[in-house]
Amino acid sequence: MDSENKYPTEGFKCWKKAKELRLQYYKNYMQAKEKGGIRWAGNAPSIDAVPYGLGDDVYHLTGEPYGATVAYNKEFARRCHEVVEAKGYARDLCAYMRNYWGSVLLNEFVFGGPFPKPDFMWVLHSCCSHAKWYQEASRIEGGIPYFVIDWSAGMYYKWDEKREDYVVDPNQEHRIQYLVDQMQEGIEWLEDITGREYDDEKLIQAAKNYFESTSLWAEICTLNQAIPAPMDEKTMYSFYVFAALHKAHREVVEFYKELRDEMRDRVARGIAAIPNEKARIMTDIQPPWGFLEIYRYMESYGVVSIGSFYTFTLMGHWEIAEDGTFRPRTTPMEKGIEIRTREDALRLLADWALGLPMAQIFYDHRFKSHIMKKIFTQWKCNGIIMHFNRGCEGLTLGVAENKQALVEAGIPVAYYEGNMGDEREFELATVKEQITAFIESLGLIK
Amino acid sequence: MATEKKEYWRWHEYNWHDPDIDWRDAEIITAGVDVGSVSSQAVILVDGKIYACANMRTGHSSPESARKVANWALEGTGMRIEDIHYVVGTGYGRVKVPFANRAITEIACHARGAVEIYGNSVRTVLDMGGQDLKVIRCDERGKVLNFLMNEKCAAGTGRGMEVMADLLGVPIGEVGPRSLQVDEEPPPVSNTCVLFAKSEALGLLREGWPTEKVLAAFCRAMTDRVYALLEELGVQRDLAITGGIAKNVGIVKRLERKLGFEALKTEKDPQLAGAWGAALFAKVLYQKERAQKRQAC
Amino acid sequence: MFDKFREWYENRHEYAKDWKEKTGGKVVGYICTYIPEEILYAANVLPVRILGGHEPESIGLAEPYLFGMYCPFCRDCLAQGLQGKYAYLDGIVIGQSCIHIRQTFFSWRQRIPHEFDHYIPMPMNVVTPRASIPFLRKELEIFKSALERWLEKEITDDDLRRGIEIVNKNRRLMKKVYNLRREPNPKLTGLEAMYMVVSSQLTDKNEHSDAIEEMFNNGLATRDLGRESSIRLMTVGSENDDVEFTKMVEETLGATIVIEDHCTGSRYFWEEVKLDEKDPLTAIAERYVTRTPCPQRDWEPERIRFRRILDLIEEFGVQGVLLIQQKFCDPHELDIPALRDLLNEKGIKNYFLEFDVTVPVGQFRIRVEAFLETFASDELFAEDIV
Amino acid sequence: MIAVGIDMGAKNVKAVVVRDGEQIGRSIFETGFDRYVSARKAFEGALQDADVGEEDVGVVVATGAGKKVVTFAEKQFTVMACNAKGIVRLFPSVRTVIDVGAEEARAIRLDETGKVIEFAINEKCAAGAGAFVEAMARAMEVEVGEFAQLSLASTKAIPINAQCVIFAESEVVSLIHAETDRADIAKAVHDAMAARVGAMSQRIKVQKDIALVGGVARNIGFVQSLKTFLKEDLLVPPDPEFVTALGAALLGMEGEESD
Ligand SMILES: Nc1ncnc2c1ncn2[C@@H]1O[C@H](COP(=O)(O)OP(=O)(O)O)[C@@H](O)[C@H]1O
Ligand SMILES: Nc1ncnc2c1ncn2[C@@H]1O[C@H](COP(=O)(O)OP(=O)(O)O)[C@@H](O)[C@H]1O
Ligand code: SF4
Ligand code: SF4
Ligand code: SF4
Repeated sequence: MDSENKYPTEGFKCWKKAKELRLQYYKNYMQAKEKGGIRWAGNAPSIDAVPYGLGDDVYHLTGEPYGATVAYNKEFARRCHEVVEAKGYARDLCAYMRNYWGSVLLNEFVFGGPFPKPDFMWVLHSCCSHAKWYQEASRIEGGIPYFVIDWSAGMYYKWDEKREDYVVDPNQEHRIQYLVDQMQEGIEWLEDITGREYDDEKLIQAAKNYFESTSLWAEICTLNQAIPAPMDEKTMYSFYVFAALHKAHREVVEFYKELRDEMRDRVARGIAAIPNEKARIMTDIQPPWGFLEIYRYMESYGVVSIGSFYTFTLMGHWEIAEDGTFRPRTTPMEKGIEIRTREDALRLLADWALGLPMAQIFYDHRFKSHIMKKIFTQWKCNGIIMHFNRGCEGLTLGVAENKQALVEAGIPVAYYEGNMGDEREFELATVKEQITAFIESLGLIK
Repeated sequence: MATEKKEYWRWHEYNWHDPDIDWRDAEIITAGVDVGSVSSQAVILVDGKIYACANMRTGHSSPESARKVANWALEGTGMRIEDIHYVVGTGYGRVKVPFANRAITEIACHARGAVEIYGNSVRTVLDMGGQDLKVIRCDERGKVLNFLMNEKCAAGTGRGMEVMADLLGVPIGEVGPRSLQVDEEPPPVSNTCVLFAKSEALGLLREGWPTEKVLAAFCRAMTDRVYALLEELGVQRDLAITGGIAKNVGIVKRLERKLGFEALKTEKDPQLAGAWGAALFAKVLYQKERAQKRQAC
Repeated sequence: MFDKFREWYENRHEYAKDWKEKTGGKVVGYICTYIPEEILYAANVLPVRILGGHEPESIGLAEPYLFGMYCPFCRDCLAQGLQGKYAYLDGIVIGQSCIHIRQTFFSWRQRIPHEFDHYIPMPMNVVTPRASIPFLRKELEIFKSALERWLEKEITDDDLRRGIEIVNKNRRLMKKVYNLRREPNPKLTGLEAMYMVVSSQLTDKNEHSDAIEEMFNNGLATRDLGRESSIRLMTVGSENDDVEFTKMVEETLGATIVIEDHCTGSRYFWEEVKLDEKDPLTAIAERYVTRTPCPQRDWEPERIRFRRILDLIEEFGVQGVLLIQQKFCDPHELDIPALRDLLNEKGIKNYFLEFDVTVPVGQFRIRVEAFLETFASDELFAEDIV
Repeated sequence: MIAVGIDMGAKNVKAVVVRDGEQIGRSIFETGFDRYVSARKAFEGALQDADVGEEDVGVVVATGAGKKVVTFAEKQFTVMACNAKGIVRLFPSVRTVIDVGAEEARAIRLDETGKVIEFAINEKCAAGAGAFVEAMARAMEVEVGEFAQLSLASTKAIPINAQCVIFAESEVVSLIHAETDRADIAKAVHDAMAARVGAMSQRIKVQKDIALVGGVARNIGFVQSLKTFLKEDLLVPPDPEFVTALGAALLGMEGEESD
């Protein structure tokens, strides 16, 4: 069926670099102590720009990408689950968290060697598990100090009847202040437990990196609106992770610039992710990491996943333009805002963090449904396949309602149940059958 | 569609009594009747010594099963239920033993019975029965200190094994030994749920797995579940296994391998533990009652 | 003596409808106990807590809106609403809580008709009050203004002080009743306490307080239930208003629940608002930030709630603890291993049970019975004595 | 033009022969160890029933979990697609079809042409399919058909809490022990299963008319319970277990004609 392969494809040039960077990231963390540096652990959304004020030799380990890496290693994951369950933890808890704890309890790092304990933990809380994850990690690791910043300060957006769209809620000042106050206290705490003097200049630079890298990621995603799509979602997973690893690091900014340029080039030359693109879908929520082959399976029918609310907005920062377009968020630097003091940086950080589209799902599922529809249209999709992920209670908040809303809007939607990090809750054959039925209903199998 | 099939799940039912004992000389006769979800046992003690017992399948009605199993144990002894001074009911149908003076949970009775059967070095009792798993921590007298029961999913219990036996046409007593006849341990089946297990087993057979290997995969999955429960409570040595599945070497051996030590062994029937423990409690309770009555007089 | 509370509990909807008719006032349903009822009382609005109905057959109604792995309690609550059982509510509010029950609120807001709704982003961080109290004060102000706009009337500081006093008084009285559970022969059962506390979330607190005072006038303090020899239990968990289970434990098995840590129990009312000379909204904000936290906001290394549980065990002479957890309830699941470790370390016997919309009383009976036997079974080992 | 649809179920293989859109033969065989053999048997049985020879067959379509072993089929479709196609042929007004087989259950919303719009399938746990009833009937030692019938005599609602089949079985056993009326137990089982299947169905937008297909649709006790749960009437075709195979044959036919 060669005639179906109408688009040229080629591998990503920066693929190799991505692999190296990722390896280096974990290596840096493992080896931080050898060079007298500091290492800390935290969740992916945690505001890592703040600890960067402690110096350039500060490295960290984000829990979710680590948990996902464990999930890839099914045998290791199975051992993690066993040891966690033996301690009496429930099986339905966040799979990343269980993979992480399991790794701690086994005292085995998935990349080899014993689990490298952090000096402290620095967390941003919104789903029920974030703070507790590290509270328990601290307990089982023998009392590692941790600091949690509450992110659940309410919705950043509000519905505007006239525009029939979401606009930024002007009632934001005290929410920003809430985060700023916590970060201020956090900085004192950081100084206290590390005995280091805090450097505001480093904070300011890191904050700028954070704004830039996360807006850049959104830009990269935006380039995937092209037909054929230059990047499939499975590849996207390998790239978006950098923002989840250390979004406030200069390295990530540089890498994302390179990737953005490559995407532009691919679009210009009409390079496709898959040669036989016939239909474009978007997905939802974390994929089952141990079974990414389902993406390849879809592609065998000419179905490419262009991304998802998840890959776009977990780490990417966006805004809604006057005309309703979902687009990369304008950074404070682009707006010409000068960041001079610690207070300046913290305020902007708080404002940026509160505005993350993904964070809005904690206050109203209608926001996500609305944005999903925007993505569906702007990225020229034909259908949506949702993963009802039993491994994450946080991002599944509202999924059932999202699905209802999308179906209401006449969008073809299918969903399957699974688990991002616990293969016992995933059945490949059943899921493939569901995907096939969906592709059939899109009229792609005759 | 239903053709007459051999019932492979049927485990051995029996009754027994000690012809050397003359119960008519006895001071205290007590009994324990364990009406489980799958099996029922009766143990008759004469002055604390085992005199008779029976082990059979539980029928539809608990009271009836209790009467049946007790009468079967007494068969040929000349003793009648009325001759027994004190009866303790235990197990699933414990409150439905019509002739019992008292009901005590199988958790307490199994621990007590395990110490009687295996000796007082027992600290952990694993009871693998028809529909549930229990892990019990006890002291040297068999007094329960702590326990866990499997909740949620009943996958991988005695009933499950019976279904497997039937499906694969392997008599239940041979499931264990045959599961050990593999050169290499296969991965555990992913779904131990009785219903799905069936199609999973069929799938494996279709893939060309020999029966032994399928059995091994099942026993392994079940062992993993048992092990997880043991780990959760924390195993203290010595370990005694009671209940019907104690007779399944496919699970016992694998469990021992995983634990790195052996469970206690016995010549006696571990399935009797509950009823035996109950009969022992009956003796104490009877003595107490008698002492109180005497005081009252 | 506690019949009135039982009646209110059983006829909660009739009560609320009657109240509306009688007073012409508005009734607001609330989800989660992190709701400043003081402000609603100040506005003469009746707050009633939305709870489940324990009917497995109606749970399916919530299925299209709630993800399968959210807790049964949040499904049960939503199913009640979808059935129209709460059609009399004029509004619904939530104080930011765990995300499962948040979904109940979100779906309710969208699918069940009402005039007024409000989401209070109750801070999760209660470890840094310096940041949380001013934040919450502002959010309470926003809530108050929203109410004022809806009701078209001003809520003054005096109103707020009155609201605070109504709720505080009820708290004080319930605590007084709870003190009677400390005695060697408790003056009330766990079931009675449950009826009292849950009904206080369903009725006008003025009336509820009167009913408690009446009990005292009728000799509550000198009652004899003859439970001095029964085993004293504590239950710990999220919400629990399972009558069947409680009856099984107290009536069939003869134990007595002398104290509990549930948000349908002591955790709901234990702390008062300390008004002093403060601005009332700040005082309210302080109360909610410093009250005994639910697990999902209990972030201190030595959890605040655990310290309190240990205190209660001591004060109420608890012999054993039943840990009750709603299936899939992440916040509590996240505390249970740590709590069990702590109790074991202190030598306090405990047993864990997982609850659903209704509990399998049969399966639970053997567990609880065996658990109780571990306290009482010494007589079974008295061979040497006789 | 003759097309044959073969539905490889977990418990039964069903085959339907269609000529020019009309069903002319069918056959059902228990799924044996060798599924290929079962498929052949059902296939040949259906041809015999239709009185046509193998050489007359234009196209063979396989569906169901074991569809891959039907090596003599030219085409494969998912069960969902076949369900939808089959039911609109029988009942053109149907917009939702609920299919309950031995181990799986699914709910499908379709349009007037029989195209799938949305579907849901039961997850993992077996407590919402035919095998559940079979296990419970076994616990009561009656045939499934009799068990189904029994339940109609009861008006009681006894909740079975356990969603797990095995726990449910022990609940049933304890109900038996408690000497609960057999009819009430049967109804309790069907109610419990209807609650699961019903809840699963409600994950899609259930639109009228609603049809129930699959072997379990023969279980009148379950049908009654599901009707009560959904508060809607259900259309049940005379041979509910053949609908999927019929749909498969029709889909095969359609493809051939357009070529
Ligand atoms: N001889 C045997 N060999 C292997 N397994 C056996 C044997 N006898 C009984 N079993 C297993 O034990 C189970 C019954 O266990 P039992 O402890 O008697 O159940 P319960 O007391 O819960 O009714 C049966 O389901 C079967 O799997
Ligand atoms: N006459 C009947 N009465 C009640 N149930 C029946 C009857 N016939 C079949 N069933 C049910 O139908 C199921 C088989 O359905 P079927 O659709 O053939 O399954 P599958 O396609 O999964 O093989 C059995 O599990 C049984 O419960
Ligand atoms: S949002 Fe999901 S992945 Fe993240 S901590 Fe919460 S449950 Fe885990
Ligand atoms: S705290 Fe637990 S029980 Fe309560 S609503 Fe949340 S998840 Fe459910
Ligand atoms: S998977 Fe099977 S054993 Fe597990 S809960 Fe479901 S029916 Fe029960």
